[in-house]
Amino acid sequence: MLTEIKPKRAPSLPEIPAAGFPFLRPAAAVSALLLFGVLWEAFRGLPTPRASLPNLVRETLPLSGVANPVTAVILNFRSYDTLIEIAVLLLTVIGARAATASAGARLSRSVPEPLLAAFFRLLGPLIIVIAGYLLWIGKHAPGGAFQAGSLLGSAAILGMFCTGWAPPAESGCQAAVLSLGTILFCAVGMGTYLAEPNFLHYPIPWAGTLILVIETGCTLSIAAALFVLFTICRRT
Amino acid sequence: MVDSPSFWPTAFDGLLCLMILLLGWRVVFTTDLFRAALTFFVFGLLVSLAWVRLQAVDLALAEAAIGAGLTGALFLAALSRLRRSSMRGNGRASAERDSAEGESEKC
Amino acid sequence: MEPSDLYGSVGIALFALGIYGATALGQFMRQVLALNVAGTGVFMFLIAIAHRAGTPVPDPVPHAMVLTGIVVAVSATAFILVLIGRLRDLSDSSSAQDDRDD
Amino acid sequence: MIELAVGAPEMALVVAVPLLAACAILVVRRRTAVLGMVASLAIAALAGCLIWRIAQEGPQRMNLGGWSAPLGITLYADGLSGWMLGTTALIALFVSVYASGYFHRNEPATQFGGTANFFWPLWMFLWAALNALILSADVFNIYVALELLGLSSVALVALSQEAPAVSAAVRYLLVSLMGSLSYLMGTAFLYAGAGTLGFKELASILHPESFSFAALALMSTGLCMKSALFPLHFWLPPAHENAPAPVSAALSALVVKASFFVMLRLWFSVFDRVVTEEAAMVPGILGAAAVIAGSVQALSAQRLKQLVAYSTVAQVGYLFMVFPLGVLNPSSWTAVGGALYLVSAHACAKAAAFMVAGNVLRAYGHDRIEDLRGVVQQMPVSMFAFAVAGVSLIGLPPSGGFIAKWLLLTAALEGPEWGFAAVIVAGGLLATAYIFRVFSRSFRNVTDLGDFKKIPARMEWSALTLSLCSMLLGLTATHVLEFMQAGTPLIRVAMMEAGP
Repeated sequence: MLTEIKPKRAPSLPEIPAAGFPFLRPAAAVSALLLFGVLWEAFRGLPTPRASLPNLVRETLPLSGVANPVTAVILNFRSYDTLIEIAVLLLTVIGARAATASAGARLSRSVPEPLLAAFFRLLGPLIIVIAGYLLWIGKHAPGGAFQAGSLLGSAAILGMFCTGWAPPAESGCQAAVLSLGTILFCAVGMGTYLAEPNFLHYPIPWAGTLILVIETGCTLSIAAALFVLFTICRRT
Repeated sequence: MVDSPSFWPTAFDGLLCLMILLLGWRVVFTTDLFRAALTFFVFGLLVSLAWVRLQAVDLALAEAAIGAGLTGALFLAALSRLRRSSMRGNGRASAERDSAEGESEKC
Repeated sequence: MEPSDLYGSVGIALFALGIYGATALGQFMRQVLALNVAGTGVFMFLIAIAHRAGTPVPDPVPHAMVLTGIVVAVSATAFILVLIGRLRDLSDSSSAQDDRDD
Repeated sequence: MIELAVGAPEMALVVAVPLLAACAILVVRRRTAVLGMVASLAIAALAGCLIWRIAQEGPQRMNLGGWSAPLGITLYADGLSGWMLGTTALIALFVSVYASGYFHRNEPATQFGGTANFFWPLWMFLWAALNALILSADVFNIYVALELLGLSSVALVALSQEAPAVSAAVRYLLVSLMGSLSYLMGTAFLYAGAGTLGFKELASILHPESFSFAALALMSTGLCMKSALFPLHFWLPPAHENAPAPVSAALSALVVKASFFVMLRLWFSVFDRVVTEEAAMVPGILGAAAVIAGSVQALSAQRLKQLVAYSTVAQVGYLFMVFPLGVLNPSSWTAVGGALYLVSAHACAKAAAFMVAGNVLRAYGHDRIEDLRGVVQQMPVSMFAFAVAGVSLIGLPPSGGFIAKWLLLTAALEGPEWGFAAVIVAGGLLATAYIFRVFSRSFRNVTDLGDFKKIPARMEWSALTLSLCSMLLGLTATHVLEFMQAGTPLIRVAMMEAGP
């Protein structure tokens, strides 16, 4: 394995505080109650809300390229957060892979049921259409890359159970799909330097298109990441 | 009181909050992990219902799909995996329970 | 009582409950479940805040924060579940190794 | 008011380039070490450009997406961020060099062909997260960056796939997630009360109110968990001890400092008007306790890596003394300068120490301190590096550690809190004891030297270079302190000076 050779029977696995500290539970219970009390007091004592930022979002919405304020915040006003978040998702897949790299890559294949498989053959395309619709509608109404991506990911998981379909082995192609969202995001961010002096600064007439491009990439990456994480979680 | 227009919504909110708290409590304090995971799934669905009440439909959608559905599925997958692994583990004669064994108990 | 006050308080309660579980419980899996409960509490609090803003449409900024948070939470949960499963395998095989050596 | 130059492209590139590099390495899947080294050089060069710009033009601000602060996210870089960024780049570059030897495919201990390939993308994610944290001026963006940092650190700890490492990784991840949640709840309270997330806007709105105290407590607790401040440090030694050596070096040198830096920013700028002297005593006293407790545990450590890991717990303690020292003495720059100096000096020294520990482990197959006899004969370069790093950890002149502790000591003696001065001196004595414990064994000459395996030269030389850097820091103190003060409108001291 990877690290240094350790003495057989590793010296002692790190002690957890739960084992060593006899009053842990009562102490934790008292602190949790205290936490609740203090936070509740603070919540009750909140000043009247300032509506300045929501109003600012509403006023700037026409410049963002989309009509759904949440999508505007996620993919335009605070798109940098989303870039890092997509990177987090990719990172957890890589981390999960790295942690199981030396484990046998056996996946207990589900036995395909003919009835379920037929059912999925009907359901599968429908789910893909719905996901595409969610992605598209995100510009105007509730929906968007995250909902569409998670739906696609769940569809893939369902398909795995229904049809006994085995996920493709690790490859450069699979890695490309996983990192598509991050790559597109960074590329668009750096590309906008050509037009504007800021990272991720979409030129206003292009904003809607660029957001849709990024969202499509993110949908695929989110679906792939969630599906791969699930298969690694299930692996024996 | 019952006639006031805000009675039924408020009563619904109160009931929903009570159920969410109760289920959250069960998730934390149930010792059976399978039941805890299932409870977490129902808990997530109720939470997404609460978010619809708070006018956050897209988040309710995401919570139902990701927070409840996918997280619940992940827990169940991980649990069935742990169970399989412990069945293999119990098959062999382990005379002494050393630290590594203690570790696997902790999972 | 406004719904946002009610749900905000529930969010705080879930947060405290989850933090208690994550510190006091002895099993990794239960700690992870408790952390998920705490996370849901934080999200619920944020959505209550958005509702509280007093505008006709809820404030979209906390909504964006929650959407980001949900994805981060599920990926972190999946990762830790993979690690826990791996730990189980490793400790099983290392004690099996010891049995063979003895 | 200081004029801010707008939109230095390097500010976003130091985050985007490592992310793209990680993706490229994942997709190409071949020659990962070469790609990783090229990317490391590029990121370090970008960081260098940004630092040059700060030194020439003053602080930099970038409104990402073209949206200014309440609506969008702002990146901000002043002397302090530049200093952190430079430290990160220096250490990370040498960690890359070291790792290219450690994970080399010709290494006989390399049954890990597959996993070594995972090191480089994860390492790029870690570097991106560090840069993002240092430059961010938005409380929620910091939450996302903290998650990226925590998850990539955990993934790197678990890389070895051995039971102790994976177990440490699970505990680390649990603590890290709990810390992030606590931080996020604090952010929620801040937003609920102030209606904005940007540093500058928050600093002008926040007053001593119940919600700002709640936010301060929640965020600080979360960050202290991630920095392993004393009672919350239990996860650190196992994680840093069982990780592969280059990972331990990066975690101890950089990762714990990043969350400390965020806390420093929050306390001295965002919450500037909220923090009280009583509140500032809490992290200070915990830090003092950490110095003593960490050093004592380092004294009784059985293995070299364990000793170095406990030493980190102690050194993090010094950092947190800056809160009482800075708050009690608001007009003085000394404490903040000392803490930032310690961040860099300790980062160089600790990275070098972990690299040496990794070399010993690789060469002998163990790192039990009792059995280190004769190491100096066989690994003179490594042990010299350890000696130099030890001098800086103890804080003897002319090392960077000396300057840092001298500044902290001066700050402690200026105010009424001389107790902290006593702890600083005691910590130095204890550090002397645990460093010399290693040398009393390793200098012993023996004739039968046991199994010894040669290790790549770059693993020894990168340790030596870093330890010499920690020494060099002691000689350039005046320039460094001047650079750090380059326009710090976010820091309390500068606010006081700029005020009427």
